[in-house]
Amino acid sequence: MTDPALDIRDLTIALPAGADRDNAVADITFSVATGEILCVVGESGSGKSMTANALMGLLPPGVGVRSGQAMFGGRDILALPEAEKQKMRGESIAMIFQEPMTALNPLMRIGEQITEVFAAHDLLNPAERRARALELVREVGLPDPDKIIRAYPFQLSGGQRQRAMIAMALALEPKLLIADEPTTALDVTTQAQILKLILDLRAKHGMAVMFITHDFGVVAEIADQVIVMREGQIVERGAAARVLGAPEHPYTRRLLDAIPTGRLPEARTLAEVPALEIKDLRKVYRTGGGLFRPVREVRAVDDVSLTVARGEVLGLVGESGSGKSTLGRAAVRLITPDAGQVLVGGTDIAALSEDELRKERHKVQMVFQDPYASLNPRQRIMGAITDGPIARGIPRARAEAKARELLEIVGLGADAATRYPHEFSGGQRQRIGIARALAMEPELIVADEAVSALDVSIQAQVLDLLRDLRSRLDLSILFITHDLRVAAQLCDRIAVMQKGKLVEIGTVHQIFRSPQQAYTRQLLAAVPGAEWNRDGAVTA
Amino acid sequence: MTLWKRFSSNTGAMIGVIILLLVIAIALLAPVIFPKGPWQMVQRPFLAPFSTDGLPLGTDTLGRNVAAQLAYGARVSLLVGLVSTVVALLIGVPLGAVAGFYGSWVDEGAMRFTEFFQTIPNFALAIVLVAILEPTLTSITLAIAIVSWPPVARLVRAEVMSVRKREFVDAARVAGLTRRRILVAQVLPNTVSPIIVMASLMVATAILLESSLSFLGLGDPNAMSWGYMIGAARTVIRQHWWLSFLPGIAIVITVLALNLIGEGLNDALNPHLSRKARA
Amino acid sequence: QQDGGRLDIVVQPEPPGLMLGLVQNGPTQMVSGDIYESLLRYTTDLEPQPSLAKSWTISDDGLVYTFKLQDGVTWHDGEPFTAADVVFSADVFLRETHARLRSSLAYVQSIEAPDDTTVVFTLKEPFGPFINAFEVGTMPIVPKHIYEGTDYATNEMNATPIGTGPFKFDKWEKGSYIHLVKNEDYYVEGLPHLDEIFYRVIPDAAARAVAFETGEVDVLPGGSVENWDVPRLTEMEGVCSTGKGWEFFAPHAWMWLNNREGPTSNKLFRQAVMYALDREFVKEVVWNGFGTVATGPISSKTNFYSDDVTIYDHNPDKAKELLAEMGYDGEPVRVLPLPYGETWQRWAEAVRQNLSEVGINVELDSTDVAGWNEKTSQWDYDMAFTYLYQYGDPALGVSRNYVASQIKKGSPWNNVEGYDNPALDEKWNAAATMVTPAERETAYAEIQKEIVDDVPVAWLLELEFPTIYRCNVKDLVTTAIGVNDGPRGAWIEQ
Amino acid sequence: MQIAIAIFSRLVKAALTLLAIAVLNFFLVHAAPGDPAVVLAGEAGAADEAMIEQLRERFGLDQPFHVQLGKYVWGIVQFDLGYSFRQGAPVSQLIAERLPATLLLTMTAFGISLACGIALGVAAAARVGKASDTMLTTLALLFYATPLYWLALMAVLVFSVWLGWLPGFGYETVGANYTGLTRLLDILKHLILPALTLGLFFMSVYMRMTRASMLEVSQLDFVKTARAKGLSGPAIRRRHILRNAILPVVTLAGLQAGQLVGGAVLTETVFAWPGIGRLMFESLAARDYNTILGVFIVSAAMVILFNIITDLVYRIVDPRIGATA
Ligand SMILES: Nc1ncnc2c1ncn2[C@@H]1O[C@H](COP(=O)(O)OP(=O)(O)OP(=O)(O)O)[C@@H](O)[C@H]1O
Ligand SMILES: Nc1ncnc2c1ncn2[C@@H]1O[C@H](COP(=O)(O)OP(=O)(O)OP(=O)(O)O)[C@@H](O)[C@H]1O
Ligand SMILES: [Mg+2]
Ligand SMILES: [Mg+2]
Repeated sequence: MTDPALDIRDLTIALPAGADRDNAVADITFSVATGEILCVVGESGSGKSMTANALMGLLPPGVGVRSGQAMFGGRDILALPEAEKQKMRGESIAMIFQEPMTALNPLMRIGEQITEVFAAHDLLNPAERRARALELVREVGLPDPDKIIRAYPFQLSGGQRQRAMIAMALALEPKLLIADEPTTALDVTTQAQILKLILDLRAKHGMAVMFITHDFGVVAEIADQVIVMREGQIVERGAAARVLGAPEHPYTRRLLDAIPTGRLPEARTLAEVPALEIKDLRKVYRTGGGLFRPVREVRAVDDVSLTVARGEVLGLVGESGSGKSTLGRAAVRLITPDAGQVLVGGTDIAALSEDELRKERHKVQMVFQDPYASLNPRQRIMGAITDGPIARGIPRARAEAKARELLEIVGLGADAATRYPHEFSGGQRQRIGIARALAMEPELIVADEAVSALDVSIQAQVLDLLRDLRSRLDLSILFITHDLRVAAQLCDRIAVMQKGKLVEIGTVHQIFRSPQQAYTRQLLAAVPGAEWNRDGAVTA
Repeated sequence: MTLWKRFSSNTGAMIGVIILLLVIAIALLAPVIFPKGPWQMVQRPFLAPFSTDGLPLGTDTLGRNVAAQLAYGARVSLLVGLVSTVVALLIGVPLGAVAGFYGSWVDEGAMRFTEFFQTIPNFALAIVLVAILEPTLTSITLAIAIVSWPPVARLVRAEVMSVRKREFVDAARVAGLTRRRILVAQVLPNTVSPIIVMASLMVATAILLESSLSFLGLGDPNAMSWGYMIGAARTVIRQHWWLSFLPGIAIVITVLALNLIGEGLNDALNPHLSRKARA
Repeated sequence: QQDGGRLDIVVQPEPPGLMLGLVQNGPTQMVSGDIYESLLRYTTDLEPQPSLAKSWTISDDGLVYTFKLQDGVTWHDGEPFTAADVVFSADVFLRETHARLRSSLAYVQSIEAPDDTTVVFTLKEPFGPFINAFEVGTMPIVPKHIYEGTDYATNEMNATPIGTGPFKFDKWEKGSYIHLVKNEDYYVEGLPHLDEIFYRVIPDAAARAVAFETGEVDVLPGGSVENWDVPRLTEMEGVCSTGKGWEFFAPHAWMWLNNREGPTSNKLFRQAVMYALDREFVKEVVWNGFGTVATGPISSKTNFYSDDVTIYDHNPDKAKELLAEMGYDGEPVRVLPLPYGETWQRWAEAVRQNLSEVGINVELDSTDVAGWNEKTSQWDYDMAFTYLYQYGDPALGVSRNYVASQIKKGSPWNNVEGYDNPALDEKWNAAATMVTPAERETAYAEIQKEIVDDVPVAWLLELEFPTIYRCNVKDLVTTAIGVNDGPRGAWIEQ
Repeated sequence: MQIAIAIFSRLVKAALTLLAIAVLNFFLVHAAPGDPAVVLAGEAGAADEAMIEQLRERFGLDQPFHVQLGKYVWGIVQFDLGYSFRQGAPVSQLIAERLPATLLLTMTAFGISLACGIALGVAAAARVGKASDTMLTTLALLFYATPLYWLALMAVLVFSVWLGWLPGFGYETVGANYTGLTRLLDILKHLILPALTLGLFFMSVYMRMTRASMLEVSQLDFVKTARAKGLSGPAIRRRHILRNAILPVVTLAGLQAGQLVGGAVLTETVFAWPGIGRLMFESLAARDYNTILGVFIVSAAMVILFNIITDLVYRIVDPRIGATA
């Protein structure tokens, strides 16, 4: 290790009384060298963000540094007075945040937000600031810099916003850049671009980077050094290749195990009988359109046809906004398509009236993305599961018995029924969501990003459950995801969508081994750490 | 339980609760403490507070017991405040809920209707309504309710619109529940927190509104209220200022208490805070 | 007497208009009494004085009234004033617009102007009170050259009234004030003394008191502040007050008792009400000692008053006895207060208290001025507060409240209680047309004795509205209508 | 261009709304018991059937209800608010005479309350949890809870009667015939007490709202971004938090500014301020239908006008609005 840019010793950050533990991090020691990328990985809540915030002097109220030092440029930055910290922020240490959607002031032009960095440190005159901002915008690869500078955040896509954030962070050429999960909210292709940008900039400016993530793919892509955190402690550290290749700590191993590997499952033979047939489906969203306003049209699903066979898991992938959810929601008739048919067991549910539909509802069920939002916080689990069957006319007692049984099946235990959603963790809630869907005895389940909101280890559990159910109950599943790795784990076939169109459909092996379309190839290439897996095998 | 814990750890809110309970107790016990009622002329007029035994707060322009008037006034003020709020909720919640849930022309119609009530200044509308219906406790309460419901409808509409977009509503639809059932059993229960907060503040506003109407001579002459007391005493404010001061203080304290409670509820129910506690 | 200066007088409420021929409500009379004039003025003893008429004679049979008019009178716009204006006003204009005058004009055979300065009124039959009909609010003389042949109500000149009076209209800032300026061409040498008058509109009674205290206004005409403020204000240094100036009106307050239905249709009940009321208390506490407890229909301030009647003192036991005798079953009665401010409200509360003490079930109705007019004129009440002016003579201001011919739905200024006593009706009518005052005196004494036993209404108080003013304002209240035409001779001591 | 179209469409909608309001109000006002003819006749101290009939005919009250309504609405369409028979003048003239005073009072109160409310709200939010914050919020709560008219009475008592500093009522010194600057100062002096009493209530509303909004916005992510840039606390509050926090305050203020115009009845009464609120109240007592309706329509127009202004302000402050439109 050469010349540590940042050297942290015995850092302990205290949490306020009543938090889940006493210290966000306890006695951690690590350093980052100039020009080096240090990846900090670990489960949610392990204290990654708190460490970063402590370095910036941006700890939330109630949370404070209890002990330890952080030597940076010869000074202990934790002990600086607030005015000094303020001067240091942006100038010597800069930070980018996870959510590009909310991390920018919605009411301020991008240019203004960049020039503000200079203003905050009393550097340059206004004209120079503008010129410099323009340069920065160009440097982070934003198209049409003159326009971007005058744009408001809402006029930019997520990736563009994240670039703008990076431009701001780089404005004063800091020695240390802290990135707190900067790509988690972006889709794969955009994520790949941002990672590349950070690597380029590191090479160009030679700054130290502390990169927080929970995605080992990302780690494999960019890390020089890695530290693994768990419940406020560093459990493992070392060079990236070593930690990924030969993890020592059981926790690291568990984390790596939970990662969906690039290895493809055995192909299965599929039944001939279709569970779901979608024919020439089209959905156009019209927004705006007041008395005198122009109507904006989005062709969310554009003439898509596909079939899901009984017992098959069909993966639906594509970047954000490609129409995956729209298709999935049309399949359960949460939205009414503009044209086309949705045949479930031979009935076109897209053409049914409200009342007829209610009778057919049970055939197709859905598991939703957000385990927090998809359960009514004011309803007990029993109610959530039995509402549907009872509405269908099943006697309450039988519905409840069935619900208990299902809760056992998804691994929660029957007594979960009397509790409220907030008493469960995310993964448990997603199991409840699955139980709810199963209670209707459906022929098909649409799972829209059903595991995206979950931590890797929990994700793995839910995927196991789905796989198990698939074989036990002979379910058909339309599995919507933006994560190709996950799709590879579970699906028999994969359909790729782009801008409302179905680009390609084929078995997992076909798609991964010999993709036909350029877009599919592009998507596969964008998967972080695509060329890496634990066994060193290259899948694409 | 945790809600109550969070609420009770808020000093301001607890002070509010205690004051309000006190006022309610006085209101309920008024006939016991002052069996003669508030209208009986018991002594010389304009006795100062603390000057005469048995008349702790003195007498008013006609020699009536001010303490008794305050106690009975609490009955009327609270009654008007509570009932008008309940009525306003009964109008505003269903209207806002239906508008927010069904959208399109139902929403458009409901909102135009609401807008109509919002274009006439509240107080002016209340005055006209009381004049039309003639001032009785019922008509005053009704008038206050009629001018207070539009914000409720708007709030409920906004809440319902945001809850409607939550995934559990989709889940209920997929489960085959009817729309009405979804609205009543799934959506509405999730809007109660802001409604409760708003209601506590509405009670306060209603008390102020009643007193303002009373001040303009549009009170019910058979109901002793705090506003009536101030209105009646303002003509002697120069000689006997306490006659308008005491009921004024009573209003201020009660409204203050309700506000403290409202803010306490707001803090306790605030989704931001509860989300933080969850993370 | 000194010339010059300005007077600020409170006017409450703001008058709806200033054309006195069209609008005769109190505030209009107060302001326009300086702009318009009639033929006569009256002393506080109700003696006629010259105004536009410099002299007059009444024939012995009481049928012919001949007026000689002042010389050199001009309208505010410079046009000469002549007898033709008087004939036009009385015979044409006011017959159409002035309901109260119309009932007096019913006795008039003809009105003629033999020459420019003489007007002759010839009556059909003698009408004793006719000499009291020439007060400015009763018979304002309006300019013929402006109104003849036009639609009076919408004549544009209504906004800028033209009279012959001592002051001219200058400006009306709606909601704030009305400004009158001295009529330099006034026909009485040396009058008026004042340069200008501001009539100030201040809607809140407390604010009016403050206005007086802070020196913003100089005169608070009767009724413009609440009674509780009167002692405080009059005790201030340099402040005077007078109860005079209301003799012509002699406001008389009572409660109509609905004679048609309900408990109030029972004479015993009505008598019980009279005994139940503590009118002394109201006078002392609610009216702060101002006024006199009324003994009957006629005010002690006007002619023909008699106190030889049954006196109803505060006697709850007697009231209870009477109620028991009639068998009152507790049927609730509604009391309608007069919506004229806190004093009246307190009064109603006191009445409710008095009545409930003897076991009468009372509920206060409440409404605003318009509602009060509606309810009383539609007879929708059990007991209703009111007060009426007597206009100097029982035949003008009293009998209309008790004779059956005046039972007319739609107006609150007649026999609203529905009292129907044909024997008495005859006596009222006879008394009006008797020629000598002595005859009338006995007739009215008899009427009073009888009617007081019947209690058609519950007489309450002869009201007194003290005028409060700064002592350096002199000679303001000299006539029977007080401030209404007082500024004509008023002056300010420097 | 887009804004122009938006405004135009809003105006069309507003006109229709106003017409609907006129009709509904017509029903409302005519539902009140009492008859303007009886009131007017009553005030004269004498009346008979014939005279009342005559008055009713003059007021057009003898016609069937739907004819009256039709005539009224037809008048409104032609921008004619009708004629006040009681006051013998066109309603538009009566309102025009009173409106400036009302606008002066309410806009001053509004301006003061908005400016001070926001300033104090920002100050309180910056010191959240400290003693000065507690003091400010308590004070605001107190003003919020105090009945307006009571405050007004007390203010007159103290500042006008006891201290003699300020005139306690009225619009200007009557008969002083001031002109130019002196007149302006005179009016301002009269304005202070009513504007302050009216303003205090709203000031506390805006302050509480600003404070809450500031605190809420300061939790948002972009504030952290701003801090990470090294901006100072005041700069963050001014440039980032306030700008975002002000939006809900603007919405509320827009709604209230319009309502204020017709809703200052109490203040106008206590301070003898010659505004339209009082005109409405007095006309109501006299059942001067056309005048009441006129005031209602004018104040409804004000509410709508202010809503449009609010939207425009919103567009300026929040660039996202214009884009989605
Ligand atoms: N404002 C706060 N007040 C109290 N405790 C907090 C606060 N923010 C976070 N914590 C707690 O601090 C601990 C560490 O949180 P931190 O945000 O650093 O986790 P993280 O590793 O960044 O997780 P994630 O991957 O979910 O972002 C957690 O136990 C969390 O509950
Ligand atoms: N309710 C709606 N109104 C208008 N446009 C919509 C609506 N829902 C989706 N869209 C648009 O339709 C397109 C497809 O959206 P959809 O949600 O189906 O994409 P997706 O593939 O599920 O994306 P993601 O991965 O982000 O969930 C997008 O451009 C989106 O903006
Ligand atoms: Mg984090
Ligand atoms: Mg989606």
